[in-house]
Amino acid sequence: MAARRATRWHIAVFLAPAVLVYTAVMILPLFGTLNLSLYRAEGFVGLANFRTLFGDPHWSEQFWNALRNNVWFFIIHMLVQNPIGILLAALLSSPRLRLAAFYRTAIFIPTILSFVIVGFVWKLILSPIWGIAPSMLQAVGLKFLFQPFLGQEETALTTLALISVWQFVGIPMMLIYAALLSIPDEVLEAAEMDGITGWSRFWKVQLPLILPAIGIISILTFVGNFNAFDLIYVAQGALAGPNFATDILGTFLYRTFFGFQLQLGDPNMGAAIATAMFLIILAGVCVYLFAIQTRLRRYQF
Amino acid sequence: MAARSHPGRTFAAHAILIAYTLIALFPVWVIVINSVKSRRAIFGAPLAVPTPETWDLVGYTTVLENGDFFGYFQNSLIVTVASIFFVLLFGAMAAFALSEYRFRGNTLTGLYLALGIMIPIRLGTVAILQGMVAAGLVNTLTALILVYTAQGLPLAVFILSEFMRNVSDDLKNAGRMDGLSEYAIFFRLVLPLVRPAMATVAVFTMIPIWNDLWFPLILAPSEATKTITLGSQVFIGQFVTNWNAVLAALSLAIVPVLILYLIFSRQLIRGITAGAVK
Amino acid sequence: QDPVTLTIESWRNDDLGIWNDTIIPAFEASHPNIHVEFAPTAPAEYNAALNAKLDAGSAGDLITCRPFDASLELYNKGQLADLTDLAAMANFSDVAKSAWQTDDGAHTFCVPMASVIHGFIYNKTAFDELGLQEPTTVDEFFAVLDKIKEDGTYIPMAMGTNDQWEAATMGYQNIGPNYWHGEEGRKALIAGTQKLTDEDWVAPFEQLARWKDYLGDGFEAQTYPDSQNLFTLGRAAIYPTGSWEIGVFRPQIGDAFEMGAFPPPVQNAGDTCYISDHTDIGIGMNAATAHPEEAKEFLEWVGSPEFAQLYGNALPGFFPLSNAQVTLDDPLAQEFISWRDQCESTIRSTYQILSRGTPNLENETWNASANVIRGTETPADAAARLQQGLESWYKPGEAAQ
Amino acid sequence: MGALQLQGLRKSFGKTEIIKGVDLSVQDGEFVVFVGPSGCGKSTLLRMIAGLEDVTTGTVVLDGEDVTNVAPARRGIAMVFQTYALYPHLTVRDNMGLALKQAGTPRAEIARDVDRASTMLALDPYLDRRPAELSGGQRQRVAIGRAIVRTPKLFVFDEPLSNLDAALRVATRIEIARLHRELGATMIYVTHDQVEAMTLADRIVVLRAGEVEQVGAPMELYNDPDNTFVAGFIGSPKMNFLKGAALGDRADTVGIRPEHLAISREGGTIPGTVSHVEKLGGETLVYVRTEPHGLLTVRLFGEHDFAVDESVGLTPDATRVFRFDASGRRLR
Amino acid sequence: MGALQLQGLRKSFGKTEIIKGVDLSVQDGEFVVFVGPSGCGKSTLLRMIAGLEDVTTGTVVLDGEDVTNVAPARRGIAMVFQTYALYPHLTVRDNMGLALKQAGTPRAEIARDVDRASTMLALDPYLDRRPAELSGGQRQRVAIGRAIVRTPKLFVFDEPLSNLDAALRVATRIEIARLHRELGATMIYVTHDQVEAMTLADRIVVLRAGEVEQVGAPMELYNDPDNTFVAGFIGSPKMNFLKGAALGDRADTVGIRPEHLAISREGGTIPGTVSHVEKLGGETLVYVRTEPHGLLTVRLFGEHDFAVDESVGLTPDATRVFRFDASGRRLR
Ligand SMILES: Nc1ncnc2c1ncn2[C@@H]1O[C@H](COP(=O)(O)OP(=O)(O)OP(=O)(O)O)[C@@H](O)[C@H]1O
Ligand SMILES: Nc1ncnc2c1ncn2[C@@H]1O[C@H](COP(=O)(O)OP(=O)(O)OP(=O)(O)O)[C@@H](O)[C@H]1O
Ligand SMILES: [Mg+2]
Ligand SMILES: [Mg+2]
Repeated sequence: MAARRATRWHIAVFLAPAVLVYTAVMILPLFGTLNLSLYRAEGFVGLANFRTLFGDPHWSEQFWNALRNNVWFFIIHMLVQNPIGILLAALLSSPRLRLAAFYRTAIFIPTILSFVIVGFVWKLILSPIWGIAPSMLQAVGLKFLFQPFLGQEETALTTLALISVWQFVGIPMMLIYAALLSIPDEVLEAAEMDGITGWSRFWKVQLPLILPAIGIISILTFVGNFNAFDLIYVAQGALAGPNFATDILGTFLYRTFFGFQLQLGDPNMGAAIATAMFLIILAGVCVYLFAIQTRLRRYQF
Repeated sequence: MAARSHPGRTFAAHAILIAYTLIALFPVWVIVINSVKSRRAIFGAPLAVPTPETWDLVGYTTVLENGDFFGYFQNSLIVTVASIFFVLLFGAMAAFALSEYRFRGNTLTGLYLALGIMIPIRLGTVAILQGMVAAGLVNTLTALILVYTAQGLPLAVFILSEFMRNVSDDLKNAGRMDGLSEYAIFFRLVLPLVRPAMATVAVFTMIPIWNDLWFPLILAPSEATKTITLGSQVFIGQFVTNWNAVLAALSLAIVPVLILYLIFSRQLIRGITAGAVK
Repeated sequence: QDPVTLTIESWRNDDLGIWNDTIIPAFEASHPNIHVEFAPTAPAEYNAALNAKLDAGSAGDLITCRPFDASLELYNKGQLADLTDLAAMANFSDVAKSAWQTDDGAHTFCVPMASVIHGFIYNKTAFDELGLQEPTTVDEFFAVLDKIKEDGTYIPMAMGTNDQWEAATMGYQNIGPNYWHGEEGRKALIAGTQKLTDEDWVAPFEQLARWKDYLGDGFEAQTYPDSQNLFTLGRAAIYPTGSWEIGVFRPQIGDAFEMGAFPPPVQNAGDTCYISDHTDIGIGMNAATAHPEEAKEFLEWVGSPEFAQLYGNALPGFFPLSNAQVTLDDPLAQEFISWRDQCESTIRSTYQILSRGTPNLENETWNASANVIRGTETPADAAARLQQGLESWYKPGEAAQ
Repeated sequence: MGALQLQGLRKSFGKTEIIKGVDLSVQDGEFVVFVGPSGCGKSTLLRMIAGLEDVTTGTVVLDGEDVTNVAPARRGIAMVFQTYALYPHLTVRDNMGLALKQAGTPRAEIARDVDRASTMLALDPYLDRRPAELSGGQRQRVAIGRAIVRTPKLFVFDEPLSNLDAALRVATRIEIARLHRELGATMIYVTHDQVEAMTLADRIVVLRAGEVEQVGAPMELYNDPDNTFVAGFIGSPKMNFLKGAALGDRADTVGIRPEHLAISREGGTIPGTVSHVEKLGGETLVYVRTEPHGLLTVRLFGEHDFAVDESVGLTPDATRVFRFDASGRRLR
Repeated sequence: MGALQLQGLRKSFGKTEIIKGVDLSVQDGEFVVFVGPSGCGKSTLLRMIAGLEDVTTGTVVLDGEDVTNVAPARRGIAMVFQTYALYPHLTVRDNMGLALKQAGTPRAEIARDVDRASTMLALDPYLDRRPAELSGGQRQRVAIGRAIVRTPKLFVFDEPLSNLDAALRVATRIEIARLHRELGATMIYVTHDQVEAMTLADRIVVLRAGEVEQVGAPMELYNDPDNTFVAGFIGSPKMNFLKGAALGDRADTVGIRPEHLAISREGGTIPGTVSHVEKLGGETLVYVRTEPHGLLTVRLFGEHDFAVDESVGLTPDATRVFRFDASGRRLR
């Protein structure tokens, strides 16, 4: 609005609590930590840690490997988790669907579980020894399809990504569901009168209206995946086996920053990795904020 | 609406939903049945329903005997609920400022508030712990609430500001014409109308808090302030894990979150049925 | 006057009951002025959590010490107090103390508590059933494995590579000392006179590569608890392991079958045998504790024969490092400790000094051992990779980096 | 092609019954207008016909087929919503063309139909805007356009012209009439506007509180209302109701329309004083306070000057009075 | 208390200028009606007055104070929105009471004011419903009620009666007039309804495409329009425009209102054939096709029968014709 307007203190009041708590408890400590990336035990070293990270093959190989794995992890989520989430939300939002609340809750339950249990139960299910999956496959005569999925370099990462999808599909589902519900009934009724029902209603009317929500889940998936850590840590350990096939940036960072087994924590190199990750994620978020979000049309209902 | 649903399509919808529900619940089922079996039976036949021979509540009894589980529950609940409250309140306020007003630095503030989701907060542990030591907050629930509030804010702001953009301007303007201050518009009009989004954010915020092990371990490990997740860790040993107890403890730990989830998802539905007009 | 409370930081969740029920009451009975609390953390988080708390100043008074560098680092940062002058230190041999000393041996900062011994536990009932004897040489060992495999009732050996550390710790470090001649090889490696590519160091990998055929289906995805369960449920005949399992297995197996143990087989009959008798747990004092006197009082007690006796029997398989004569009740534990008399003892090859840099030799060894067992890397390649990684930062002779 | 029967239709929201048994038969090609006070259930009834609201009891028969449980999309009905219900994400052009596109109509044909409708509704300059950038009247026109392009067998319009200005209203009204003639489609139309109702309808259905009060051709209702409600509702300004007793009439209530009440400065059968004068240009409304009939309205053609508080006399046109009994029923 | 000056107001959306320099002075206590074709900027102008739309250039002065940059909440204006903008989560009662509650009015007083407004608007049975459960007209009444209870110094109404039925419309119109008299508040009112405009307004402002065409009292505009636009816009049905040349008149265009055109079966200065007859009850509209003037509308009082295609003659009332030049300007 016009520049002559009196200072709008309420904006500051609205922002202050969040900004204060967040700055004090999160940003200052975190940036204090990232700052460590410019130091070594002996003092300020400029970008030397980054030179090591990207120049020393030992470090850079691990970094690129983790990044590659991470990208794959993210792709699986985008291709599997989000479409399934959207599909489920679309089904759940059909008017007067019986048992909708039950389905919604049931599908959301995995999201509530702690990683410890998720890791345990999926290892139990996929275990070649205790064999829920093998015995079920055997029951349908597909035993030959079974492999020790978590133990093979080719399958471990994808398997973990799918487990993660299983666990978190509730999140896109909830967000999309909330977005779908905020579309006014009358618009959907108008579509119904126009003969636009079922899938075409979804594609032509609902989907365009929930694009901003889809944008949000995409960026949340991106950020979440590039920060992911727990599931892999719980299932495969900090060394993200087999042979680092499931190593993603989060596990690589954890191992480096906090140390693992005999490897001592190296906050400086850890901070360098964290900074690199941060920049990658920031770049992604900026692309979203400036290139995508501003182009998404929003509709007021 | 009875007249409006197609039997075929409804059937397909149910088929897909039931199929996915099975996929979602099967592992949960495995967890639950195994939590009431003896250790041998868990690994001997993980899929089997407990029989009189394998029925064993040792997990639950161990859990209840070991430490003050109800106290842990209570701590977890206090921390989770208080954190959600502050995340929602502060987050919604900031989201409102960002989505409603154009001011210089709007996008930058938004970006600043989003930075937090890009770096794992664990990295700031030492500085956070030092701060808490200095403030005398170690081994208090307040320390956890502060950290979780800060941790939950970025996501809350991000999601809520998107949803707040959908609230009709005419409506807010009607409020302004009615003499409502910006605060009143926020609290009386916008908050109730974004209730579904608030419920969603509450759920997202709640889960990592409830399941977090790290900050309780660092900031509040004392017996009086232990959370349920931290309490369950006792059973995870170096060489052997008491799976009966872990399964029992974590199965029990699902219940309160599930209840919270149900409460919030009701809000979600209620927010919707309050219904927007035009 | 109220008793002073001391808190112990530990990764030994498993021992919570033993401390609360046995050890602490025994201490408090003789030291009414001190109250002790045992506050364990899940082992995976222990190092990270402890470091954070020490940095911020909120850690407990007594710190359970990991062996070698992790604790040395804390000492160097001034977070662990120097305990060289503790009277009880006299009760420990230099080897026992070596895991918690500065490289020059001048300062000791933790009281040694326990070591663990590697070997093979087997299902004696199954062996009897199949008419098998404890193998003493590698050939006998594989002959036994072949027989079990042929019979088909049992999985010959319980081991998985999913968690990687089994392969390294219970495989490589278990059988390795027989090839590299224990302390001799280990010291030579540190001194730079031997390399990981030398025959003595590649050979253990070669043996590991042969294990693959005797492991259960899908061992690639088999985790450590899976292996434990395979053995305790009686589905596997042999279990390459460490002595700590004794306390774990006893209650789980109950009367289902009888266990036996044999030390790692030697190459040729009559060769000197070597065992890994690894110094694993110590306890030190937080330099910032508010009650140094009381903490030292406690540590003195931990160094005493009374503690050794209590601890060794409460935790069969964790062997006290004290010079004091300890009588162990558990026959299997007795069996393990008896190997100290027949064989030469050594500690794990990667623990001292060699895992100080990046790449970390211990972690690399986990990875390499798992790869070798899975057959995705040849023993020679694995050894070459380890050596190359080690050379990239380790210059023998300038040990203290 | 478009004949509609409603049989015993009822609808309740929770415990409140909103539609209380409606029977109605609409001929193929007929133009039926629903009128009635706000909240009487007109929109609800339309929505039940369209299939958007389920029927509590009763049946909807379209072209001889019971469609009570048929999905709205399959009934072949186009609807204009009172709240427009435009697709917010589509341009005006796409809003109008979506249904055709969905039906697989060739592009060129869609473009032609949309253009025709937009020209008719004066929407050409706005074809590429989105609903949020339109004025209220423009939105309403888009909603009408969306229904028109589909040429279905039955149209239902819910107050389609209420936000249009007079000129556009007349133009659109005439277009709808033309459309009706040309397509021969059946139309059901809700309006509050007397002129629309009188000029468009083949038959008017007067609803009150969920029930049909009277059905008939416009002039039939005007000249022959069944009861005071219909008499008062049809015709604007509203009919004057006089007390029969005071006039020496056998009827309880005597109705006389404002246009049938003569006013003069001297004489007249009912004396009164002028309370208020409204000059509308082409006509003048004089409100006269009388004893014991209260305020009566007189409608005069052209401009007339009356001073407030002037004494006047009113004379009803005896041939145009309606007589009602105490319950409001017409005495014929 | 409520005097308003608009000085050189302009407003652009992006590159399109919607309001193109409006100067207007509204007296304290005056009732001003904005009329104009759909999309001409009436709502936008109202929103600028209310402070909801920022002003591109120009100033809004309220009670002598420049409020151009004052927040809407502090201007003391009540507004009825064209889209109602009801609070969906609040009941009708709370929708109406919110402003008072916010102002700290005592409960009892709020209840009283809300009750009075709801009675006036016939909303009593709906006080505890939420907007989604109301009919279109009921929603509109709630929106009006919300403005009324606040008794501010300036009201702005955006087509407040468009969804109401005739009876309620008259009743509410009269209530608004009464309110205006009683409160002495200034009111600005947008409508498409000629009757509302003519009866309520002290002055009517005719807008076209963001500009003021003419401002004046209703009968002034009716009897003395400045140009063809105003002449055509005020009065319904619309004025007939005849070609001056064909009538032998010096003017380019001659305007004559439908009510000032006599029709007879024989004679008449302009011959034509009946194209269409609309009977509205109290009046009859006859559409006559003529050469070269096209379709002319004749408005007759009472009921009249004309057969389609019947030949008739039309005679303009010479005292009531308006003459315009080629650019549409009035020739006086
Ligand atoms: N946000 C916007 N962006 C672009 N153009 C707009 C926007 N809002 C309104 N307009 C345009 O401004 C013009 C004036 O709109 P306004 O709503 O003031 O019209 P109005 O006179 O109230 O019409 P109606 O009688 O139909 O309500 C219209 O042509 C409309 O399309
Ligand atoms: N969802 C609902 N729940 C409860 N009552 C409802 C609901 N929808 C409508 N009503 C009520 O049903 C009655 C009829 O509503 P409807 O919309 O059909 O009226 P209408 O005749 O179209 O009125 P208007 O002319 O004002 O648009 C109204 O009293 C309204 O309050
Ligand atoms: Mg309606
Ligand atoms: Mg408007």
